[in-house]
Amino acid sequence: MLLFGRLAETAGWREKEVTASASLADLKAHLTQVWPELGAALNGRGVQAAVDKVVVAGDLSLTPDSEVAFLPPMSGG
Amino acid sequence: MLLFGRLAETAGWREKEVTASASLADLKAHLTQVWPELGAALNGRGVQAAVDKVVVAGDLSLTPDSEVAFLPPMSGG
Amino acid sequence: MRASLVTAPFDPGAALSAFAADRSRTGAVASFVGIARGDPGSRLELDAWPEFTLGRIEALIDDARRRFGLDDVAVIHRIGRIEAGEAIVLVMTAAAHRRAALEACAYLMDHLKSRAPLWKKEYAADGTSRWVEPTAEDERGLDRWDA
Amino acid sequence: MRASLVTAPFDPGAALSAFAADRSRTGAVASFVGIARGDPGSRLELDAWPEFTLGRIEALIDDARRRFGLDDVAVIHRIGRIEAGEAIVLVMTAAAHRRAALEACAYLMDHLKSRAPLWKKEYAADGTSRWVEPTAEDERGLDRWDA
Repeated sequence: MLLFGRLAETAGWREKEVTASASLADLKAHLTQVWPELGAALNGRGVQAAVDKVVVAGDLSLTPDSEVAFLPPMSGG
Repeated sequence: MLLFGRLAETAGWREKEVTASASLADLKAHLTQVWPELGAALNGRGVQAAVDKVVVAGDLSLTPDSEVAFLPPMSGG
Repeated sequence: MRASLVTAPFDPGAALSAFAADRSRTGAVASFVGIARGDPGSRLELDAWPEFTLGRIEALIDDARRRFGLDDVAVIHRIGRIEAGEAIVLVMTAAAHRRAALEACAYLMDHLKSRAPLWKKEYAADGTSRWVEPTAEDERGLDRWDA
Repeated sequence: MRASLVTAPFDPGAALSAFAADRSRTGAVASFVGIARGDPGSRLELDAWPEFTLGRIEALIDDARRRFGLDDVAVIHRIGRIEAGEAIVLVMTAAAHRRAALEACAYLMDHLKSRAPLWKKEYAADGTSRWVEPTAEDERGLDRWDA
Protein backbone atom coordinates (compact mmCIF):
# COMPACT_ATOMS: atom_id res chain seq x y z
CA MET A 1 0.00 0.00 0.00
CA LEU A 2 0.93 3.63 -0.58
CA LEU A 3 0.97 6.81 1.47
CA PHE A 4 1.42 10.38 0.22
CA GLY A 5 2.09 13.86 1.55
CA ARG A 6 1.79 14.30 5.29
CA LEU A 7 0.56 10.71 5.74
CA ALA A 8 3.88 9.38 4.42
CA GLU A 9 5.67 11.82 6.69
CA THR A 10 3.66 10.71 9.72
CA ALA A 11 4.24 7.01 9.03
CA GLY A 12 7.89 7.39 8.05
CA TRP A 13 7.33 5.28 4.92
CA ARG A 14 5.64 5.67 1.52
CA GLU A 15 5.18 2.13 0.29
CA LYS A 16 4.83 -1.20 2.05
CA GLU A 17 3.47 -4.68 1.52
CA VAL A 18 1.03 -5.22 4.38
CA THR A 19 -0.83 -8.28 5.64
CA ALA A 20 -3.84 -8.99 3.47
CA SER A 21 -7.04 -7.50 4.88
CA ALA A 22 -10.58 -8.44 3.95
CA SER A 23 -11.72 -4.84 3.69
CA LEU A 24 -10.57 -1.23 3.86
CA ALA A 25 -11.93 -0.99 7.40
CA ASP A 26 -9.90 -4.08 8.41
CA LEU A 27 -6.81 -2.61 6.81
CA LYS A 28 -7.23 0.66 8.71
CA ALA A 29 -7.70 -1.24 11.95
CA HIS A 30 -4.53 -3.20 11.26
CA LEU A 31 -2.54 -0.04 10.41
CA THR A 32 -3.82 1.67 13.55
CA GLN A 33 -2.59 -1.23 15.67
CA VAL A 34 0.93 -1.16 14.20
CA TRP A 35 1.27 2.65 13.61
CA PRO A 36 -1.16 4.38 15.99
CA GLU A 37 -0.18 7.86 14.81
CA LEU A 38 -0.83 6.94 11.18
CA GLY A 39 -4.15 5.37 12.17
CA ALA A 40 -5.26 8.66 13.74
CA ALA A 41 -4.12 10.60 10.66
CA LEU A 42 -6.04 8.26 8.32
CA ASN A 43 -9.25 9.20 10.11
CA GLY A 44 -8.43 12.92 9.79
CA ARG A 45 -10.50 15.37 7.79
CA GLY A 46 -10.33 15.06 4.03
CA VAL A 47 -8.28 11.85 3.84
CA GLN A 48 -9.41 9.66 0.94
CA ALA A 49 -8.65 6.07 0.03
CA ALA A 50 -7.97 4.85 -3.50
CA VAL A 51 -8.21 1.17 -4.36
CA ASP A 52 -6.54 0.17 -7.63
CA LYS A 53 -6.30 3.88 -8.50
CA VAL A 54 -10.01 4.59 -7.98
CA VAL A 55 -11.01 6.87 -5.13
CA VAL A 56 -13.60 5.08 -3.00
CA ALA A 57 -16.11 6.36 -0.47
CA GLY A 58 -16.97 4.19 2.55
CA ASP A 59 -15.78 0.64 3.07
CA LEU A 60 -14.80 -1.80 0.32
CA SER A 61 -13.72 -5.43 0.33
CA LEU A 62 -10.14 -6.07 -0.73
CA THR A 63 -8.32 -8.94 -2.40
CA PRO A 64 -4.72 -9.92 -1.61
CA ASP A 65 -3.50 -8.02 -4.67
CA SER A 66 -5.55 -4.85 -4.18
CA GLU A 67 -3.40 -1.73 -4.38
CA VAL A 68 -4.52 0.62 -1.61
CA ALA A 69 -3.40 4.24 -1.30
CA PHE A 70 -4.30 6.85 1.29
CA LEU A 71 -4.46 10.43 0.06
CA PRO A 72 -4.41 13.49 2.31
CA PRO A 73 -6.22 16.68 1.16
CA MET A 74 -4.85 17.65 -2.24
CA SER A 75 -2.98 20.88 -2.87
CA GLY A 76 -1.75 21.29 -6.43
CA GLY A 77 -1.54 24.31 -8.67
CA MET B 1 -6.60 67.11 -39.58
CA LEU B 2 -6.48 63.33 -39.46
CA LEU B 3 -8.66 60.45 -40.61
CA PHE B 4 -8.37 56.79 -39.67
CA GLY B 5 -9.71 53.42 -40.74
CA ARG B 6 -12.63 53.46 -43.13
CA LEU B 7 -12.87 57.27 -42.97
CA ALA B 8 -9.40 57.59 -44.49
CA GLU B 9 -10.38 55.04 -47.10
CA THR B 10 -13.57 56.92 -47.96
CA ALA B 11 -11.76 60.27 -48.25
CA GLY B 12 -8.75 58.89 -50.07
CA TRP B 13 -6.39 60.73 -47.67
CA ARG B 14 -5.27 60.40 -44.05
CA GLU B 15 -3.84 63.80 -43.21
CA LYS B 16 -4.49 67.30 -44.55
CA GLU B 17 -4.15 70.93 -43.58
CA VAL B 18 -7.65 72.34 -43.95
CA THR B 19 -9.02 75.89 -43.88
CA ALA B 20 -9.35 77.09 -40.32
CA SER B 21 -12.86 76.58 -38.92
CA ALA B 22 -14.37 78.28 -35.87
CA SER B 23 -15.84 75.06 -34.52
CA LEU B 24 -16.08 71.33 -35.08
CA ALA B 25 -19.52 71.80 -36.62
CA ASP B 26 -18.11 74.35 -39.07
CA LEU B 27 -15.26 72.02 -39.95
CA LYS B 28 -17.68 69.16 -40.65
CA ALA B 29 -19.78 71.46 -42.85
CA HIS B 30 -16.67 72.47 -44.74
CA LEU B 31 -15.55 68.87 -45.20
CA THR B 32 -19.01 67.83 -46.38
CA GLN B 33 -18.94 70.55 -49.02
CA VAL B 34 -15.58 69.46 -50.42
CA TRP B 35 -15.88 65.66 -49.85
CA PRO B 36 -19.60 64.84 -49.68
CA GLU B 37 -18.99 61.12 -49.19
CA LEU B 38 -16.67 61.79 -46.25
CA GLY B 39 -19.22 64.23 -44.81
CA ALA B 40 -21.86 61.49 -44.80
CA ALA B 41 -19.43 59.03 -43.21
CA LEU B 42 -18.51 61.51 -40.44
CA ASN B 43 -22.16 61.57 -39.37
CA GLY B 44 -22.31 57.77 -39.36
CA ARG B 45 -22.92 55.69 -36.26
CA GLY B 46 -20.10 55.57 -33.72
CA VAL B 47 -17.80 58.15 -35.33
CA GLN B 48 -15.97 60.23 -32.70
CA ALA B 49 -13.94 63.41 -32.96
CA ALA B 50 -10.71 64.03 -31.06
CA VAL B 51 -9.35 67.55 -30.64
CA ASP B 52 -5.72 67.77 -29.59
CA LYS B 53 -5.86 64.04 -28.77
CA VAL B 54 -8.89 64.33 -26.48
CA VAL B 55 -12.13 62.67 -27.58
CA VAL B 56 -14.91 65.25 -27.45
CA ALA B 57 -18.68 64.92 -27.38
CA GLY B 58 -20.83 67.53 -29.16
CA ASP B 59 -19.51 70.72 -30.69
CA LEU B 60 -16.33 72.53 -29.68
CA SER B 61 -14.71 75.78 -30.81
CA LEU B 62 -11.40 75.38 -32.62
CA THR B 63 -8.29 77.52 -32.99
CA PRO B 64 -6.19 77.65 -36.17
CA ASP B 65 -3.70 75.22 -34.67
CA SER B 66 -6.20 72.72 -33.26
CA GLU B 67 -5.39 69.15 -34.29
CA VAL B 68 -8.65 67.47 -35.23
CA ALA B 69 -9.03 63.73 -35.87
CA PHE B 70 -12.10 61.71 -36.80
CA LEU B 71 -12.22 58.18 -35.46
CA PRO B 72 -14.53 55.45 -36.78
CA PRO B 73 -15.74 52.71 -34.38
CA MET B 74 -12.68 51.10 -32.83
CA SER B 75 -11.78 47.44 -33.35
CA GLY B 76 -8.58 46.37 -31.66
CA GLY B 77 -7.61 43.16 -29.89
CA MET C 1 6.37 51.54 -20.76
CA ARG C 2 4.02 48.62 -20.40
CA ALA C 3 2.22 49.14 -23.73
CA SER C 4 3.83 48.70 -27.09
CA LEU C 5 2.73 48.78 -30.71
CA VAL C 6 4.83 46.67 -33.05
CA THR C 7 4.84 46.41 -36.82
CA ALA C 8 6.65 43.07 -37.15
CA PRO C 9 5.63 39.58 -36.01
CA PHE C 10 6.53 38.86 -32.39
CA ASP C 11 6.76 35.70 -30.29
CA PRO C 12 4.25 35.79 -27.41
CA GLY C 13 6.19 33.09 -25.59
CA ALA C 14 9.43 35.08 -25.56
CA ALA C 15 7.53 38.03 -24.10
CA LEU C 16 5.95 35.79 -21.46
CA SER C 17 9.31 34.32 -20.46
CA ALA C 18 10.61 37.82 -19.73
CA PHE C 19 7.40 38.92 -17.99
CA ALA C 20 7.16 35.83 -15.74
CA ALA C 21 10.78 36.01 -14.58
CA ASP C 22 11.51 37.27 -11.05
CA ARG C 23 7.93 36.97 -9.85
CA SER C 24 8.66 35.32 -6.50
CA ARG C 25 6.67 38.15 -4.82
CA THR C 26 3.70 37.78 -7.15
CA GLY C 27 2.69 34.19 -7.69
CA ALA C 28 0.15 34.49 -10.51
CA VAL C 29 0.79 35.41 -14.14
CA ALA C 30 -1.98 35.22 -16.74
CA SER C 31 -1.81 35.92 -20.43
CA PHE C 32 -4.04 36.14 -23.44
CA VAL C 33 -2.93 35.94 -27.09
CA GLY C 34 -5.28 36.97 -29.89
CA ILE C 35 -4.29 35.35 -33.17
CA ALA C 36 -5.31 36.33 -36.71
CA ARG C 37 -7.78 33.71 -37.84
CA GLY C 38 -8.30 32.73 -41.43
CA ASP C 39 -7.26 30.67 -44.39
CA PRO C 40 -3.67 30.82 -45.64
CA GLY C 41 -3.36 33.97 -47.69
CA SER C 42 -5.89 35.93 -45.67
CA ARG C 43 -4.64 38.83 -43.57
CA LEU C 44 -5.53 41.86 -41.47
CA GLU C 45 -4.49 45.47 -41.73
CA LEU C 46 -4.57 47.35 -38.44
CA ASP C 47 -4.70 51.12 -38.66
CA ALA C 48 -3.58 53.11 -35.61
CA TRP C 49 -2.66 56.62 -34.50
CA PRO C 50 0.38 55.44 -32.61
CA GLU C 51 0.99 58.29 -30.15
CA PHE C 52 -2.72 58.50 -29.30
CA THR C 53 -3.36 54.74 -29.37
CA LEU C 54 -0.49 54.07 -26.97
CA GLY C 55 -1.77 56.66 -24.50
CA ARG C 56 -5.23 55.12 -24.53
CA ILE C 57 -3.90 51.61 -24.02
CA GLU C 58 -1.76 52.87 -21.14
CA ALA C 59 -4.86 54.44 -19.58
CA LEU C 60 -6.64 51.06 -19.88
CA ILE C 61 -3.65 49.41 -18.22
CA ASP C 62 -3.84 51.89 -15.33
CA ASP C 63 -7.57 51.17 -14.93
CA ALA C 64 -6.95 47.43 -14.86
CA ARG C 65 -4.04 47.74 -12.46
CA ARG C 66 -6.16 49.67 -9.94
CA ARG C 67 -9.33 47.65 -10.41
CA PHE C 68 -7.69 44.24 -9.97
CA GLY C 69 -4.79 45.22 -7.69
CA LEU C 70 -2.23 44.03 -10.21
CA ASP C 71 1.51 44.07 -9.61
CA ASP C 72 2.26 44.45 -13.29
CA VAL C 73 0.67 44.48 -16.75
CA ALA C 74 2.00 44.48 -20.29
CA VAL C 75 0.23 44.78 -23.62
CA ILE C 76 1.87 44.22 -27.01
CA HIS C 77 -0.31 45.05 -30.02
CA ARG C 78 0.55 44.53 -33.66
CA ILE C 79 -0.32 47.27 -36.14
CA GLY C 80 -0.03 47.26 -39.91
CA ARG C 81 -0.21 44.08 -41.95
CA ILE C 82 -0.79 40.80 -40.08
CA GLU C 83 -0.93 37.40 -41.77
CA ALA C 84 -3.30 34.60 -40.71
CA GLY C 85 -1.84 32.70 -37.76
CA GLU C 86 0.25 35.60 -36.44
CA ALA C 87 -0.33 37.04 -32.96
CA ILE C 88 -2.30 40.30 -33.04
CA VAL C 89 -2.23 41.10 -29.35
CA LEU C 90 -0.66 39.80 -26.16
CA VAL C 91 -1.92 40.84 -22.73
CA MET C 92 0.01 39.73 -19.61
CA THR C 93 -0.91 40.38 -15.98
CA ALA C 94 0.84 39.62 -12.69
CA ALA C 95 -1.00 39.52 -9.37
CA ALA C 96 -1.00 37.87 -5.98
CA HIS C 97 -4.23 36.02 -6.81
CA ARG C 98 -4.99 33.90 -9.82
CA ARG C 99 -8.53 35.17 -10.26
CA ALA C 100 -7.39 38.82 -10.38
CA ALA C 101 -4.75 38.00 -12.98
CA LEU C 102 -7.20 36.12 -15.24
CA GLU C 103 -10.07 38.59 -14.83
CA ALA C 104 -7.78 41.47 -15.66
CA CYS C 105 -6.85 39.78 -18.96
CA ALA C 106 -10.56 39.49 -19.80
CA TYR C 107 -11.12 43.15 -18.81
CA LEU C 108 -8.25 44.39 -20.94
CA MET C 109 -9.25 42.34 -23.97
CA ASP C 110 -12.90 43.46 -23.71
CA HIS C 111 -11.75 47.09 -23.67
CA LEU C 112 -9.11 46.72 -26.37
CA LYS C 113 -11.81 45.31 -28.67
CA SER C 114 -13.86 48.50 -28.79
CA ARG C 115 -12.16 51.17 -26.66
CA ALA C 116 -8.65 51.24 -28.08
CA PRO C 117 -8.08 53.46 -31.14
CA LEU C 118 -7.28 50.70 -33.60
CA TRP C 119 -9.10 49.95 -36.84
CA LYS C 120 -9.03 46.49 -38.30
CA LYS C 121 -9.66 45.52 -41.89
CA GLU C 122 -9.93 41.87 -42.91
CA TYR C 123 -8.67 40.74 -46.31
CA ALA C 124 -9.82 37.28 -47.36
CA ALA C 125 -7.58 35.08 -49.47
CA ASP C 126 -9.78 35.90 -52.51
CA GLY C 127 -8.98 39.61 -52.16
CA THR C 128 -12.34 40.75 -50.74
CA SER C 129 -12.10 42.95 -47.67
CA ARG C 130 -14.21 44.50 -44.93
CA TRP C 131 -13.72 46.85 -41.99
CA VAL C 132 -14.39 45.18 -38.64
CA GLU C 133 -16.63 47.04 -36.22
CA PRO C 134 -17.54 46.13 -32.64
CA THR C 135 -20.42 43.68 -32.46
CA ALA C 136 -23.38 43.70 -30.07
CA GLU C 137 -21.56 40.87 -28.29
CA ASP C 138 -18.49 43.07 -27.83
CA GLU C 139 -20.69 45.73 -26.24
CA ARG C 140 -22.33 43.18 -23.94
CA GLY C 141 -18.83 42.05 -22.98
CA LEU C 142 -18.11 45.59 -21.79
CA ASP C 143 -21.40 45.94 -19.87
CA ARG C 144 -20.25 43.15 -17.61
CA TRP C 145 -17.61 45.46 -16.09
CA ASP C 146 -20.01 48.29 -15.26
CA ALA C 147 -21.74 46.43 -12.43
CA MET D 1 -0.51 13.75 -24.04
CA ARG D 2 -1.68 17.18 -22.95
CA ALA D 3 -0.71 16.78 -19.29
CA SER D 4 2.84 16.45 -18.07
CA LEU D 5 4.61 16.27 -14.74
CA VAL D 6 8.16 17.54 -14.76
CA THR D 7 10.87 17.41 -12.12
CA ALA D 8 13.14 20.16 -13.51
CA PRO D 9 12.51 23.90 -13.97
CA PHE D 10 10.76 24.73 -17.24
CA ASP D 11 10.24 27.93 -19.22
CA PRO D 12 6.51 28.77 -19.49
CA GLY D 13 7.23 31.08 -22.42
CA ALA D 14 8.88 28.36 -24.48
CA ALA D 15 5.86 26.15 -23.89
CA LEU D 16 3.50 28.97 -24.87
CA SER D 17 5.42 29.65 -28.10
CA ALA D 18 4.93 26.04 -29.15
CA PHE D 19 1.30 25.96 -28.03
CA ALA D 20 0.32 29.22 -29.77
CA ALA D 21 1.89 28.26 -33.12
CA ASP D 22 -0.40 27.23 -35.99
CA ARG D 23 -3.57 28.52 -34.38
CA SER D 24 -5.01 30.29 -37.43
CA ARG D 25 -8.20 28.23 -36.94
CA THR D 26 -8.48 29.08 -33.26
CA GLY D 27 -7.89 32.73 -32.53
CA ALA D 28 -7.71 32.77 -28.74
CA VAL D 29 -4.97 31.35 -26.50
CA ALA D 30 -4.98 31.95 -22.76
CA SER D 31 -2.45 30.85 -20.19
CA PHE D 32 -1.89 30.88 -16.47
CA VAL D 33 1.43 30.42 -14.68
CA GLY D 34 1.56 29.72 -10.96
CA ILE D 35 4.92 30.70 -9.49
CA ALA D 36 6.45 29.64 -6.16
CA ARG D 37 6.23 32.69 -3.92
CA GLY D 38 8.63 33.37 -1.11
CA ASP D 39 11.91 34.80 0.06
CA PRO D 40 15.14 33.64 -1.54
CA GLY D 41 16.00 30.30 0.02
CA SER D 42 12.41 29.25 0.54
CA ARG D 43 11.07 26.37 -1.52
CA LEU D 44 8.26 23.89 -2.07
CA GLU D 45 8.25 20.13 -2.24
CA LEU D 46 5.43 18.66 -4.31
CA ASP D 47 4.58 15.05 -3.67
CA ALA D 48 2.71 13.17 -6.41
CA TRP D 49 1.68 9.68 -7.45
CA PRO D 50 2.69 10.26 -11.05
CA GLU D 51 0.70 7.62 -12.93
CA PHE D 52 -2.44 8.42 -10.92
CA THR D 53 -1.90 12.19 -10.81
CA LEU D 54 -1.49 12.37 -14.60
CA GLY D 55 -4.70 10.44 -15.18
CA ARG D 56 -6.63 12.79 -12.89
CA ILE D 57 -5.22 15.88 -14.56
CA GLU D 58 -6.11 14.43 -17.96
CA ALA D 59 -9.66 13.86 -16.74
CA LEU D 60 -9.83 17.52 -15.64
CA ILE D 61 -8.57 18.54 -19.07
CA ASP D 62 -11.32 16.49 -20.74
CA ASP D 63 -13.92 18.15 -18.49
CA ALA D 64 -12.64 21.61 -19.36
CA ARG D 65 -12.44 20.84 -23.06
CA ARG D 66 -16.08 19.76 -23.16
CA ARG D 67 -17.38 22.45 -20.83
CA PHE D 68 -15.75 25.37 -22.65
CA GLY D 69 -15.64 23.95 -26.18
CA LEU D 70 -11.86 24.21 -26.29
CA ASP D 71 -9.78 23.31 -29.32
CA ASP D 72 -6.80 22.38 -27.22
CA VAL D 73 -5.47 22.37 -23.65
CA ALA D 74 -2.10 21.67 -22.06
CA VAL D 75 -1.04 21.47 -18.43
CA ILE D 76 2.56 21.26 -17.24
CA HIS D 77 2.99 20.70 -13.50
CA ARG D 78 6.25 20.60 -11.57
CA ILE D 79 6.72 17.92 -8.93
CA GLY D 80 9.56 17.49 -6.45
CA ARG D 81 11.63 20.39 -5.22
CA ILE D 82 10.74 23.88 -6.47
CA GLU D 83 12.67 27.03 -5.53
CA ALA D 84 11.02 30.42 -4.92
CA GLY D 85 10.41 32.17 -8.24
CA GLU D 86 10.18 29.00 -10.32
CA ALA D 87 7.01 28.11 -12.22
CA ILE D 88 4.93 25.45 -10.46
CA VAL D 89 2.20 25.03 -13.03
CA LEU D 90 1.35 26.24 -16.53
CA VAL D 91 -2.15 25.91 -17.98
CA MET D 92 -2.76 26.82 -21.63
CA THR D 93 -6.06 26.79 -23.51
CA ALA D 94 -7.00 27.44 -27.14
CA ALA D 95 -10.52 28.33 -28.23
CA ALA D 96 -12.48 30.27 -30.80
CA HIS D 97 -13.61 32.77 -28.15
CA ARG D 98 -11.50 34.70 -25.70
CA ARG D 99 -13.88 34.30 -22.78
CA ALA D 100 -13.95 30.49 -23.12
CA ALA D 101 -10.15 30.35 -23.20
CA LEU D 102 -9.74 32.53 -20.09
CA GLU D 103 -12.58 30.92 -18.11
CA ALA D 104 -11.16 27.48 -18.84
CA CYS D 105 -7.82 28.54 -17.32
CA ALA D 106 -9.66 29.64 -14.16
CA TYR D 107 -11.63 26.37 -14.08
CA LEU D 108 -8.52 24.24 -14.47
CA MET D 109 -6.57 26.15 -11.82
CA ASP D 110 -9.48 26.00 -9.35
CA HIS D 111 -9.63 22.23 -9.80
CA LEU D 112 -5.87 21.65 -9.76
CA LYS D 113 -5.73 23.44 -6.39
CA SER D 114 -7.80 20.85 -4.56
CA ARG D 115 -8.82 18.08 -6.96
CA ALA D 116 -5.48 16.99 -8.40
CA PRO D 117 -3.52 14.39 -6.40
CA LEU D 118 -0.59 16.61 -5.50
CA TRP D 119 0.65 17.44 -2.01
CA LYS D 120 2.56 20.61 -1.38
CA LYS D 121 4.89 21.33 1.49
CA GLU D 122 6.31 24.82 2.03
CA TYR D 123 9.81 25.24 3.44
CA ALA D 124 10.61 28.75 4.63
CA ALA D 125 14.15 30.10 4.35
CA ASP D 126 14.58 29.54 8.13
CA GLY D 127 13.96 25.80 7.70
CA THR D 128 10.43 25.66 9.15
CA SER D 129 7.90 23.82 7.04
CA ARG D 130 4.20 23.12 6.72
CA TRP D 131 1.89 21.03 4.54
CA VAL D 132 -0.49 23.15 2.47
CA GLU D 133 -4.14 22.16 2.51
CA PRO D 134 -7.03 23.62 0.49
CA THR D 135 -8.49 26.71 2.13
CA ALA D 136 -12.15 27.67 2.49
CA GLU D 137 -11.47 30.14 -0.33
CA ASP D 138 -10.27 27.31 -2.57
CA GLU D 139 -13.51 25.44 -1.89
CA ARG D 140 -15.60 28.53 -2.63
CA GLY D 141 -13.64 28.88 -5.88
CA LEU D 142 -14.84 25.41 -6.87
CA ASP D 143 -18.48 26.08 -5.87
CA ARG D 144 -18.60 28.73 -8.58
CA TRP D 145 -18.46 26.02 -11.25
CA ASP D 146 -21.35 23.97 -9.86
CA ALA D 147 -24.04 26.49 -10.82
